[in-house]
Amino acid sequence: MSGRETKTFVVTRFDPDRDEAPRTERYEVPVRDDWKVLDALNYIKDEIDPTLSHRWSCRMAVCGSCGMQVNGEPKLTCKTALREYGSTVEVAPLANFPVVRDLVIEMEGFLDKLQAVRPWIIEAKDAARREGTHRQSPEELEAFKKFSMCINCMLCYAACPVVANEPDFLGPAAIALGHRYNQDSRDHGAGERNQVFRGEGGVFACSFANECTEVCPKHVDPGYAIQEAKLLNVIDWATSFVVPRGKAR
Amino acid sequence: MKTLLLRLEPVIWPLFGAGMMVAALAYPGWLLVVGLAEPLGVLSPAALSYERALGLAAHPIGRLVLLLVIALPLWGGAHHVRHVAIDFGGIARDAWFGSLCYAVALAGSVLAALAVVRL
Amino acid sequence: MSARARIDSMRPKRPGSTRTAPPRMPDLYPTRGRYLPYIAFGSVGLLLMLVGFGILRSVWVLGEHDPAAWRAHLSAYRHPAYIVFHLFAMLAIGWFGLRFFRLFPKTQPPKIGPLRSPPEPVLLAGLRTAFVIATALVAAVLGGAIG
Amino acid sequence: MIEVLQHDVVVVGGGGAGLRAAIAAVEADPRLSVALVSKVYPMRSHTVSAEGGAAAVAREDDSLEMHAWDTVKGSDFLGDQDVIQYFVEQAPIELALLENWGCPWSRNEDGSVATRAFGGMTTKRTWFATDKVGFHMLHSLFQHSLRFDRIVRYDEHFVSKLLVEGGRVQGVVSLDIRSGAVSAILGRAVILATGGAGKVFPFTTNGNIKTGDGMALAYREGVGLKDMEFLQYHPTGLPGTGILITEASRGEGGYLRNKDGERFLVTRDYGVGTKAELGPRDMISRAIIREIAAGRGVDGPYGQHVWLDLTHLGEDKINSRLPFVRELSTTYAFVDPVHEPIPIRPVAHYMMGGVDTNIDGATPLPGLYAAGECACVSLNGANRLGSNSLTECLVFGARAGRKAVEYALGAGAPDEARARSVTEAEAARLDALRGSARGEEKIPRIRDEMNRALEAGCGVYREQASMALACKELAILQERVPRLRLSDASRVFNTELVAALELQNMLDVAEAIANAALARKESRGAHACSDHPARNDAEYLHHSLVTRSAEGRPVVGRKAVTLGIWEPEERKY
Repeated sequence: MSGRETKTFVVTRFDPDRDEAPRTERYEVPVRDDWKVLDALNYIKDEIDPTLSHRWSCRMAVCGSCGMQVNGEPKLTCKTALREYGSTVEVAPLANFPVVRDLVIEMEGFLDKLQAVRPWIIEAKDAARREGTHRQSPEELEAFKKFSMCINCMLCYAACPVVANEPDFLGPAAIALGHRYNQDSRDHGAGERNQVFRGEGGVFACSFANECTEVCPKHVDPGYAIQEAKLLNVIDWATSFVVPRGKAR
Repeated sequence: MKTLLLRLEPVIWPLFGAGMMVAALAYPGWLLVVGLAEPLGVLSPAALSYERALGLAAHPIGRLVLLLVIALPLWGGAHHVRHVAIDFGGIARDAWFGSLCYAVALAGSVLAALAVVRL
Repeated sequence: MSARARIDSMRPKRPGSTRTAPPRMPDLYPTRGRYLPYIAFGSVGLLLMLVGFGILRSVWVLGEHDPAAWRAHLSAYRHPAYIVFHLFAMLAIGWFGLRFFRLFPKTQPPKIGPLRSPPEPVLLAGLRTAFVIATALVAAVLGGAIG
Repeated sequence: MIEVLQHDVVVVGGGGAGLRAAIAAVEADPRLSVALVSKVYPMRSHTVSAEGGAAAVAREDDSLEMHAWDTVKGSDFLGDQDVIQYFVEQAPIELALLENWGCPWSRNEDGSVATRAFGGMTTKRTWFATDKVGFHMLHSLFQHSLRFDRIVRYDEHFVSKLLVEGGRVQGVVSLDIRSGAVSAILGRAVILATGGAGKVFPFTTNGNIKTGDGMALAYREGVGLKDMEFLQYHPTGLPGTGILITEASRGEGGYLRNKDGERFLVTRDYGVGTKAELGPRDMISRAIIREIAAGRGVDGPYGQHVWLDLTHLGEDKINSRLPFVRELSTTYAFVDPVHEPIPIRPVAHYMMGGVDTNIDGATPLPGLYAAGECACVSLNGANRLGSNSLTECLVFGARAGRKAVEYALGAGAPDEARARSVTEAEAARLDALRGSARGEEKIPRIRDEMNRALEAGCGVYREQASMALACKELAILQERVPRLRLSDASRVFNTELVAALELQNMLDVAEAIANAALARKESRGAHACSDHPARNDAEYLHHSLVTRSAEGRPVVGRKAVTLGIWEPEERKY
């Protein structure tokens, strides 16, 4: 291959059928200059060790399945250029998650939290059957657009200290998604969602380390979403004494 | 206890925010003067003399400012301490430890009110 | 390998169909990388309480209405331990304040009802100038320059 | 012990079409239980990477008839005109529904949904959400589907076989990738929505999961694959990675330039007329290949390419309208489109062909339905217009869902005993395949040879000789597959076993493509033959239909095109 440099990949391996606990293996990989970490993992699978298991699909940082710890930091391996790393690269499964096998983590816990924030448009109780589309100004769209860019890659869960210490914390992505719907001018479910946001492991469990925003590959800024949700929930809680349980937003 | 803490969160969080803001704005100045300048003798002796200090403190605005400057940062500090404890794997004991922190802040706030009233 | 996380971290409601390896803590947690300033920021909370109670004690002594007690109270602060602590507290709380100002705009939604929040850089600059003015004012008042 | 799970309708594939079909099924009859079986979590489906937009009539200066005509003309008159008529009528309804479910469509100042220009479309009718339409559509659909507890999801389950009994479909055999367990998921109707098969090509915009599983499942049960020779090459893909640079970049005013900076689509006649960069995809792809062949291409690490120039659009327009294009070019081509042109070349993108279905999404096999890129309801004929595909997933996903429910309500209960025995046999086959260290063939070797054979045989320009060679090479590869060597014997998350099953699916689809292409001795839409450059309506105005013979060999037949009010005419822009 054209002048390919070799890098050593220290990859965490775990197979419940064989291993009592995770172990690491070293692979020497001839890498191309424009390769990402994922290209190297696929080279290992094809050419060196076909038993390596990892999730990936789109290879263009939009499907969110290839999140892993690269040199200790949660990254999308399809977007992480090997140019930025030295001769040794450590690849491990995402932190804070149970590991199913090799670099594959257990995702069901994340989906439970996603479901809990009711991430769908909740029509007003008396809404007539709608014909055609809502009117929504570019400004109304701007209020939630950033929070709708989440690709569910879970890097924010791997970086969040509260996720590490408080198992029932909803977590950055789920709160950002719930907040996305609360801020959508077409939605009327803020009252329902705020009950969840003020419940066990809700928005106030967040101690604002802002790591989620630092590691988010899609600039969703979940840290901002959670603080916004906190303030709006304080207002919603306060107004709930003044205004009987009516329009919550 | 946990549910009580949960229900109080929407009250505690604004206090926490206000406490940080007040501390950030007021404490450096206070520490500079009372903690450093005065003990090192840099100030003119009259600055923190008993008469002047009492005059400033006993003034209605002085009383209110002192109450806020003492009480709010206590709540800010309590919330921070509670969360650092959780960060070090303390979620299991958070029910009582968190309550203890806020109890201390509450006690401090009550004492502050008394202190300001008896000036 | 980083430290082991809680065994039930990100555990699903319905247990998975195969044995899983326990979760690991984020590698740099808690005292490396960006986690260190986060933990330090939280720990300054203890300082806030200590200084808060310190001010309370000063006001309490003032409330004794006994000039001698007040003078003794002030002179006690001349002890080197106090001076070192107060110096450290001032620097720590100053750093704490500046970091808090960077986080504060994040709590402002674009609009609260009719009110529109100022853009982040403007808010940040405003907070920093407020910090300088407030510190100067407090120092001036306590130091005898004003009032 | 084989687990048998009972449902009324089984949807295979969790992308745009699959999710829409599942939602339509539970909305059609809330008593029904719908199984959504997908080999990846639904939000990873390849719908997520669609960028450009979804077409539907929205403006006053537009009409259903114009949208229909554009589609018929774009399809080079091979699209069934009754299907196209139904499609254009339903399109605005479906996109409005998606808007009600929360899809963040980009907006005009007055709050109405904005539309933009797209290749081959006479007016602006492509709804968009900046340049991540597929992503927003998929997530809106997935999040909307979370509210229905009647939709039971089987995530990361790989369907390896259809259960066919008494001449009708009664469920699927599914491998739980997580645990390695094989189970039967029964249903009185099955809807295939597994997407296209781009990975049969070496250089494709498609993700790793696009291996034509649904097409192969149907093909192996005797269902024909229609119009498989029509493979759309998207003009603008990044060399090396094959990542798609959306056509919207040209819709927003981007230019294509050769090595001398010349806008060859304007200065030379490539049949796109005044439309230039906004001509249909097949014509622009051919124009680029001919520019490169004429020596006016640019050399790069991955072969020749041309330039897509956005520098004159300005940073603000790029950031507001094409943020994802900027992110992709800087991350994967190491080029910032605001300041430098992007290297691009034609890349295998979309399959017009697929499982043969009628307007209801029903295949000739009772109880089996298909929708989306996996199906060929024949909306797109010989060439699809950009932004029709996402809308097709919604329109025909919904229709397949409703029609499958109608059929399921009338159909008898599945034969559980038969299903159990067939599933046990399939489980044994998979167990034998897992970690079968006996053979000597390696998956990546066969995959690379398949890719090379198809690239040479069925590229942008094709010849009888190159297509015949591809057919022969693929037939040999089919014989080598049983001697595959698998070294991962673990039951848990065995991605090597999944890759082996996907390889078999890809080979079946690849053979169908090559043989169908060989049989069509004319040039039409995306199928361009240098030795048969003219379109021959007299002999070839029909669909191709590839079915599997008893010995497992592809047999190419025909199927009539449903013409309508428009007579075939020369396709000029």
